[in-house]
Amino acid sequence: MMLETVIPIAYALVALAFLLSFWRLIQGPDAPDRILALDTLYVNTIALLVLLGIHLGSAIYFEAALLIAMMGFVGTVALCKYLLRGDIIE
Amino acid sequence: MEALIALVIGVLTAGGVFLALRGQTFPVVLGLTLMSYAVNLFLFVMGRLAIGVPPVISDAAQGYTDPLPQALVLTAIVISFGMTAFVIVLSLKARAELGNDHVDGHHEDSPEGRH
Amino acid sequence: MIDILLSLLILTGAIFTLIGSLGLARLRDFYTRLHGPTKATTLGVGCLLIASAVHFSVREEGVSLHEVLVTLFLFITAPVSAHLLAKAALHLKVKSLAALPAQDTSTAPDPALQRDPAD
Amino acid sequence: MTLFFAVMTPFVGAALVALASRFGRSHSAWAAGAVTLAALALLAPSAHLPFAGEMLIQQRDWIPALGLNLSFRLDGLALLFAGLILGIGLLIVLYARYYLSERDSMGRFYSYLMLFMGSMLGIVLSENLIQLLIFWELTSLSSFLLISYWQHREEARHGARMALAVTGLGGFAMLGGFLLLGHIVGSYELSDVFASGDLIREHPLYVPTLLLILLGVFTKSAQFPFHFWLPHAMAAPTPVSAYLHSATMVKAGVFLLARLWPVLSGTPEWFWLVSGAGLATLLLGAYVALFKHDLKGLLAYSTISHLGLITLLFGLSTPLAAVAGVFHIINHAIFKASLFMAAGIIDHESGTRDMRRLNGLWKFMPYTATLAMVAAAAMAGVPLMNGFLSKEMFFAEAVHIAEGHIGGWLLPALVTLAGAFAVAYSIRFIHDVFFNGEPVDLPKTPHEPPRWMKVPVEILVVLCLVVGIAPALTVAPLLAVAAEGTLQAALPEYHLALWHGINPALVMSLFALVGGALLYLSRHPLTAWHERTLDRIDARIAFNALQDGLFALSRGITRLIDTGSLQRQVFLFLLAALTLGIVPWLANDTPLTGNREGLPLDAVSLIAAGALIVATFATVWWHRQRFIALITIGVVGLVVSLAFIKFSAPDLALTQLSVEIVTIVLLLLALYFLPQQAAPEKDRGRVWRDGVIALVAGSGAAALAWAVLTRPYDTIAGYFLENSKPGGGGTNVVNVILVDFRGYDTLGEITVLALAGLGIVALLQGLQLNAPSRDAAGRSWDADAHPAIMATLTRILLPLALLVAVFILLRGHNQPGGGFIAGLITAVALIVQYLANGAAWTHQRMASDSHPMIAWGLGIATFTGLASWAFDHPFLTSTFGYMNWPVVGKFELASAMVFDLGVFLVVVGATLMILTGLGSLHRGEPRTKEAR
Amino acid sequence: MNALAHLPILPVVLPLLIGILLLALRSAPLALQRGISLAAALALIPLALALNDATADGTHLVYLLGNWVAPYGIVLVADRLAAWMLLTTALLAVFALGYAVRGIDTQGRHFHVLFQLQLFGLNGAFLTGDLFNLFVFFEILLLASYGLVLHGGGRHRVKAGLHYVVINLVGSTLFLFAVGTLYGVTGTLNMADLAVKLAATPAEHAALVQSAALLLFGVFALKAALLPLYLWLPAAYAHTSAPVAALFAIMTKVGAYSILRVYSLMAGEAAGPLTDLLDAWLAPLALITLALGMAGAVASTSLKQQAAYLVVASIGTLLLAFGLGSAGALAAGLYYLPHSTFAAAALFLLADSIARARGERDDRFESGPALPRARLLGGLFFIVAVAITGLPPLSGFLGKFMLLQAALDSPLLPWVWGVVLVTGLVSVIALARSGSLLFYRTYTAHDSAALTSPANAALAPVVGLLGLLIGMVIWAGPLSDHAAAIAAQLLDPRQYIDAVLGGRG
Amino acid sequence: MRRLLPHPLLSLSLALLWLLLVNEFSAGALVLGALLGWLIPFATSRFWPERIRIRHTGVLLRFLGVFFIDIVRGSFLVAWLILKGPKRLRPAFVEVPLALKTDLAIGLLANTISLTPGTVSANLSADKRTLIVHTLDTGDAAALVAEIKQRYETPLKQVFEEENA
Ligand code: NA
Ligand code: NA
Repeated sequence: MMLETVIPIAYALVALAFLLSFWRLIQGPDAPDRILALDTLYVNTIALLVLLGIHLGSAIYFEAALLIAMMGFVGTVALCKYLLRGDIIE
Repeated sequence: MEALIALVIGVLTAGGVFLALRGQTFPVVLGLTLMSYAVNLFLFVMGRLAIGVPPVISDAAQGYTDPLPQALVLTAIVISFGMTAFVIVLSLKARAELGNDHVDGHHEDSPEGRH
Repeated sequence: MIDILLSLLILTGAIFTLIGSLGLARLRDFYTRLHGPTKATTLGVGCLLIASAVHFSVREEGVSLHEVLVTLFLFITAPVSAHLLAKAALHLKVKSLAALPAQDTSTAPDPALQRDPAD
Repeated sequence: MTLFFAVMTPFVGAALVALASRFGRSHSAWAAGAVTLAALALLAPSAHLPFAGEMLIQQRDWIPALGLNLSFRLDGLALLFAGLILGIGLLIVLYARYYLSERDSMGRFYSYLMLFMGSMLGIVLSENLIQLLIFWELTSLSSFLLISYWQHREEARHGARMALAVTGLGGFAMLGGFLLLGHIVGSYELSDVFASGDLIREHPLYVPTLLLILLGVFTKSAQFPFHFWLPHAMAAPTPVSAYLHSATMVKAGVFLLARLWPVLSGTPEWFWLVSGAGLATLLLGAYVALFKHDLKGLLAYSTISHLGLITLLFGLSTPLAAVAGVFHIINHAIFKASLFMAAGIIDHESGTRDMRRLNGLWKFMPYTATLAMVAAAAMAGVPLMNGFLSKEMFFAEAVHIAEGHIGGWLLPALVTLAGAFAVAYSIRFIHDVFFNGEPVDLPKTPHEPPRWMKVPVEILVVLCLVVGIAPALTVAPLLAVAAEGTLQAALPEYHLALWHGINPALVMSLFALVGGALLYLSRHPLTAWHERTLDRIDARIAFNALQDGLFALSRGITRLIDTGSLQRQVFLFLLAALTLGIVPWLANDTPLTGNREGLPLDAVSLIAAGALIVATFATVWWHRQRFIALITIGVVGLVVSLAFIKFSAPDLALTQLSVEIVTIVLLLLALYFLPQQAAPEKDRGRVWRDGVIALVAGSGAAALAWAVLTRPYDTIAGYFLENSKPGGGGTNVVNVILVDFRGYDTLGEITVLALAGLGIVALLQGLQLNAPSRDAAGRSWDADAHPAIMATLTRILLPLALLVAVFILLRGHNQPGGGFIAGLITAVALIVQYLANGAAWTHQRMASDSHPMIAWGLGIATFTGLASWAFDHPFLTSTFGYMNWPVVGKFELASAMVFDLGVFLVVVGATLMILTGLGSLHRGEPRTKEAR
Repeated sequence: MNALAHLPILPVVLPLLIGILLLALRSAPLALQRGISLAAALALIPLALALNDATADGTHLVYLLGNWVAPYGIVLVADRLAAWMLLTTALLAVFALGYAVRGIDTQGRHFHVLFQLQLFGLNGAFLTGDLFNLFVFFEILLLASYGLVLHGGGRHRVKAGLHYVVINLVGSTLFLFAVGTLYGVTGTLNMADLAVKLAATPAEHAALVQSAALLLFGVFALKAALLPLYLWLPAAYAHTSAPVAALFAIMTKVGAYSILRVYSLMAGEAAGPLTDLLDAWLAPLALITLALGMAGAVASTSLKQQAAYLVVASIGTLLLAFGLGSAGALAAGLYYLPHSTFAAAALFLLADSIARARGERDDRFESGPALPRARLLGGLFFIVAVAITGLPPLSGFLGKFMLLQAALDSPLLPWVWGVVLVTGLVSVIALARSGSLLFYRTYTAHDSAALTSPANAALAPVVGLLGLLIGMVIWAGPLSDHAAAIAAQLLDPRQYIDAVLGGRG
Repeated sequence: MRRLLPHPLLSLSLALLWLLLVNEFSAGALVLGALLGWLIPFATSRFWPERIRIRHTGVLLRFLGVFFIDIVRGSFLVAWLILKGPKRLRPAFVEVPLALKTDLAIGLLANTISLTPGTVSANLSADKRTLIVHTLDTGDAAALVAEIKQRYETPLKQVFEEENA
């Protein structure tokens, strides 16, 4: 089956993406770089979850993906707002 | 895999412990957060590791993981969230009352950042 | 046939995801790094989500389209995030390969908009 | 229970007396007198029993299982003491009425006096040793109150505290002694104890028992080296001194010697300890008394000396010595009380007690002087006085005991020397005060005291004479029953008479009289020598040093341990935990690794774990650059969620993700008011130390996890999996556990969350913080408070997010989700509105007070639980059913879902409450122009 | 089910409901809120009495929450010990609350809600038969206590509160590690079931379960303020408001209770690898705690601080009794427990009145103005001091007497006697000094208007608590018999296990 | 009507999304979706008081087509640029003067720009008249501005802002 070869490759690619994003997060150099990297890590994680869902044939990972999309956004917004205004709820 | 999880728990605990021993409130809060990650993971894996067998009853399921630790961790997460929130606000209160962010209200260790 | 389509979608998705992160890692200033994750990664994950929708629609009875929701979500939020990040970077004067916009009106020290420094 | 009531009368009386003082000063004196008489009246009907050779024992159960009963005994010894306590007490009541001045509170004085009287009575009438001890301690407490009566005087406060400390020490020791005694005998009842004399003396615990009890006795009776508190207790009003320090409290110690004499005496240990202490005290007291310039000081040391004498007599262990001891108890009580009262009169009428100023008072108060002279003569042991008789018996016993021993002359010689000093200080008491020239600079012109102040002294002085002249007609029967009560056996042969012929005792008495006169004549050089040398040795200095040492040591220890440092507390706790966790592994040779098969490792897990580990290190590394640490800790949370997903725990992952973001928002809110960066730590040693303990703690946690994960286990989980659907009506077992099997946990958990919200609201009240006007790099903030693009687009997200929240809430019972996650999603969706549009804008659009939501949520959850009572089921019993509606079709309704709705509301309410509370912290209103 | 069948849950549900009600009524007139709060606290007394009565014959009332049988569902177990703790708590709560309603409750927000939920947490902890549920109720009572300890705010209070909160958060983490490990080995959480499974633990797990059980002990020791984990207590208790400090007199007892409950079940005589687990630890540590607590009491510079250290010392005494472990010692500890709770509460409440009466001198040990109503305050102080030092004739003496008597059979006898007797003496010396400084070494105030004369109503709770102590003396016979009965029940865990598992164990 | 059903379009979308969410197209799901589609906009109407009017549905559909194509195009372009290497890039900030007035339209434009080839909207001026756009690789700034205005702004203006449809 084709999927069985493709999915491991996809895993590898996404994992590599995850690593690269993480590298940027550690590397910086500026705060926006790190926030962007964290945001990207969230999206990479969604990709991993979708792959996991297809791989294991389970829909149970969907909500997690949905939530990551939502929460990742909120986190990014809050972090950026902090850089801009300090007071995030004013 | 078990060794990796144990390692992760160990690292989280170590990081949490180290930060919890710092002098300012903020790292202490971070430390408590790391510790709660550690203990949540720990409590969770007490049901042993299993992949692809969530505790949701269905005819197609090949097996189930132990649901009880999961329920316990959920409770623990919520509780530690409440606790963390409280300690964060308390650290602000302490900052206002003590004039600095040292857990003991000392001045010598904290030249007040750049505020 | 479906397998080929699925494989294609999955591979494309994974590759775009990777390229997005590659851009994040490789490019040389914050503003250029911003492009990769905003576009390539979003599309990559979009592809994977479509693959998932197709996969579950085919394998189980009934259509599985809830993945659309995640995609929708990402497409609404990714540009907002990017915008805020760029705005923050501009505010912080993060160094740029391109010349920074000459006079950013919104961040100009307009006395009426400034907070009282005494507080 | 007449004895019980007799003992209780003064205690109840104490309250009456205090009350009576409200109606007038002398009322309390009358009341005190009446109370004393009442107690006497209660005893009177039984007083004849000892004389008839009978003994009265009255018992009532109190704590029978512990051998602690209310039990009272009236035998000869008890009768003698009860008579002394109440009789002299009555005289003291009368005397004090005139002694106390206008400024002194009568009610308080008499009230304390009654407390003390009751306690003393309790001691002497107790049949149960522990009960005796209770009263014993009460005498310490009430005497503290009496000594400190003039509390504005420093010496009164110090004297009282010293007396309490020393007698308290004795009391605690005696408790130990009595416990041992009770342990040996198997009962605390004196009757049983008396029946076990041989058992006690031969028991291996005899010596510790004896030591502990003697410690109690010696401290109470001011025996060397615990004698020093007594002179300082003279700071009390003189009636107190006359009562406590002559007739009663100090006699409690010798009473106990007498009481336990039948079972404890007769061993070498007893002999040496008791007579040794007695002899030392006798000599020391007599010697020091001569050199005291304070009238009461002289009497105090004299008292010490006489107590030493009595102790010595009991120590000698012969029945005859014991009889002499009892006799001297009586005589000393009579003459010493009268002397104290005389001293009080002198003090009262002349304004000083300093014998260097008091001279020639004979001219001013001849009558008082006459009384004092008779009493002093009794103290000196002059023939025709009661003191002479018992001292004769004492000298005779000293000679008798010493006979046949090598160096046998030593004891008679020493006691004669003590006698000589007693004569000397007695002469001084009279000569120095009433004669010896003219008074020096007295505050008042002395005169005779009021009539009724003299009466008590007169009575006592008459007793001195009557007993001294005609002992057989007066004191003999009482002495006989008291001695019988002491010995708990037949009396030895003895003869009470003024004249026994010329014998060694008489010779010793003569030597003492003459020697005393000589000592007094040579008092000036002796005083000079004394003040140069021995006077400087003061046990009080040692006591004070000891007490100061105790305080200094305590402060030192406490400061050393309790530094008020949280870091130290956490450190100690971790150290304790590590010790507790590690010791079992050292004590057993349990293998760390079990024999369970594990899962294979995969690359993605490895990468994720690697990222988590690096992110953890990064968080630690950057904890001073706080914003960055927040980002790295975000990665940690993300990977933990991933692990939950990977290992089949979707509910956990969802929860962790939501909590993670709310926490980050919280931390950001807080960070705004905290320093953005912290200076590096100066103390490298601490960093290393913490690093090591962190490493050990981490290794410990990892080892624990490893040890469990490599071992197989049996679990109750199967029950949940089997019963989730049929019993709980849900297929998501985790959720069914949360809302059903362990719904009680969840009820508690949402209470915690509600409490967090409420606690935070309470904390935030009045809390205002200065908002920093610049960021960490010194830049002013961006002027755009609510970027338009974010504001607009996030509004679209609100309904979307709410839709998702409803979805998660409704499906929770059967699929991953539930009230908690749904609540967090809702809260986050609303928080985003705050982030994008500001608090003012958002509050125009929704209720800003979350209290009702929390109350509703908790209420719904609790009432769902209570509803099961209506169906005769325990709290939180759930029910579910399947509905079939037209169009809609079949769907499930479960009470657990209602419970989950309660959870949802609490989560939303509490989270909003916390976040918005934090968001409105900065001082005053924001000064930026509102965008809209 | 009849009404009696729901009895075990009532002391838990009642304060929860009242807490919710008070939350809903937060804007209602203050008098109404106070009335409801007080009435609810009062109502706990008959409930607790009923539970004591129902369990007096040795019955274990087992309440199956959600109607799930043990060990699967959570059960409440009311036995003699639980009922005893509930009664102590209820009595204490009434007096603490009675003091608070005189104005302290309005110094911050939500006092009554927090107070009721604190009772919810306490009662829940005493009744639960499930180890994880014990954790949950620990957290409830802790979070409520965080709110209460900080009630009113102020520099010292906030600092002490911060320390209290953080150290307890670390403690909670350890709790979870320990519970997790126990579950990981035995697969169960019900304490009775745990006892059965642990007793059957094979030797190859010995160190693992011992380790977990000892970690759990560490958590309880922290709550109980056992050496070296008591450092949070003095500042927290000394700096919080008086009624809260008074209520907190029971907080350390929760730790002591847990030690008793958990280890009487899990580490008794036939407990496999856990047999007599705590023997090597508890009594020696308790002895040092007693000594160091007393050192702190001596070194204290203010009355509240001294009271706090005396609490540490009393916990030393209490845990010493539990550590000796014999029937007699347990009974002594169980009799001493309410005594030390009430005595400490009385001292905290009285200290507050004294501090107010002394104006700006507060409760510091330094010469101050002559107090208004000095006789009354001084008299009460004297009695409270007698109680707390364990002098006759009050219940503290009887408790210590029982303990010393019980120690006669212990190999630690010389240590127990030495430390208990010497610290007893030291406490007398320390309190005599305090009383002397506060009441005797006074001067006439220039501005006596600045001094607050204590109202009768403020002293009534102190008198009431002293009344309880006197009651404990008068009825010492039946009470000590009951304490012995509790001890006997604890020493026979089989009864508990059978009652909970109904033969399934 | 306006108060009872404040956002019919939103209600419809939500009902549709509900079906997607539950991944089930049963009558029950439809009923519940409709209910929520009504309830949620009703409950949140205060957050979104003004009603969104869509004037030219045709224009909107055409715009959406362009938009989706451009997303794909943009992604490929960015991917190519990333792979080509960082040194070849010619990044620049470009100011786009805005004709749009409403926040919603401006927001949609900014989002569109960020998702489409080589551009990210970086900042909106305080007066909302200028949008600063960062481009990854551009030769002619004016051409880019023109393209943005023509391709995205004009249709958006027609759909959301033009009076008298
Ligand atoms: Na003279
Ligand atoms: Na769930």
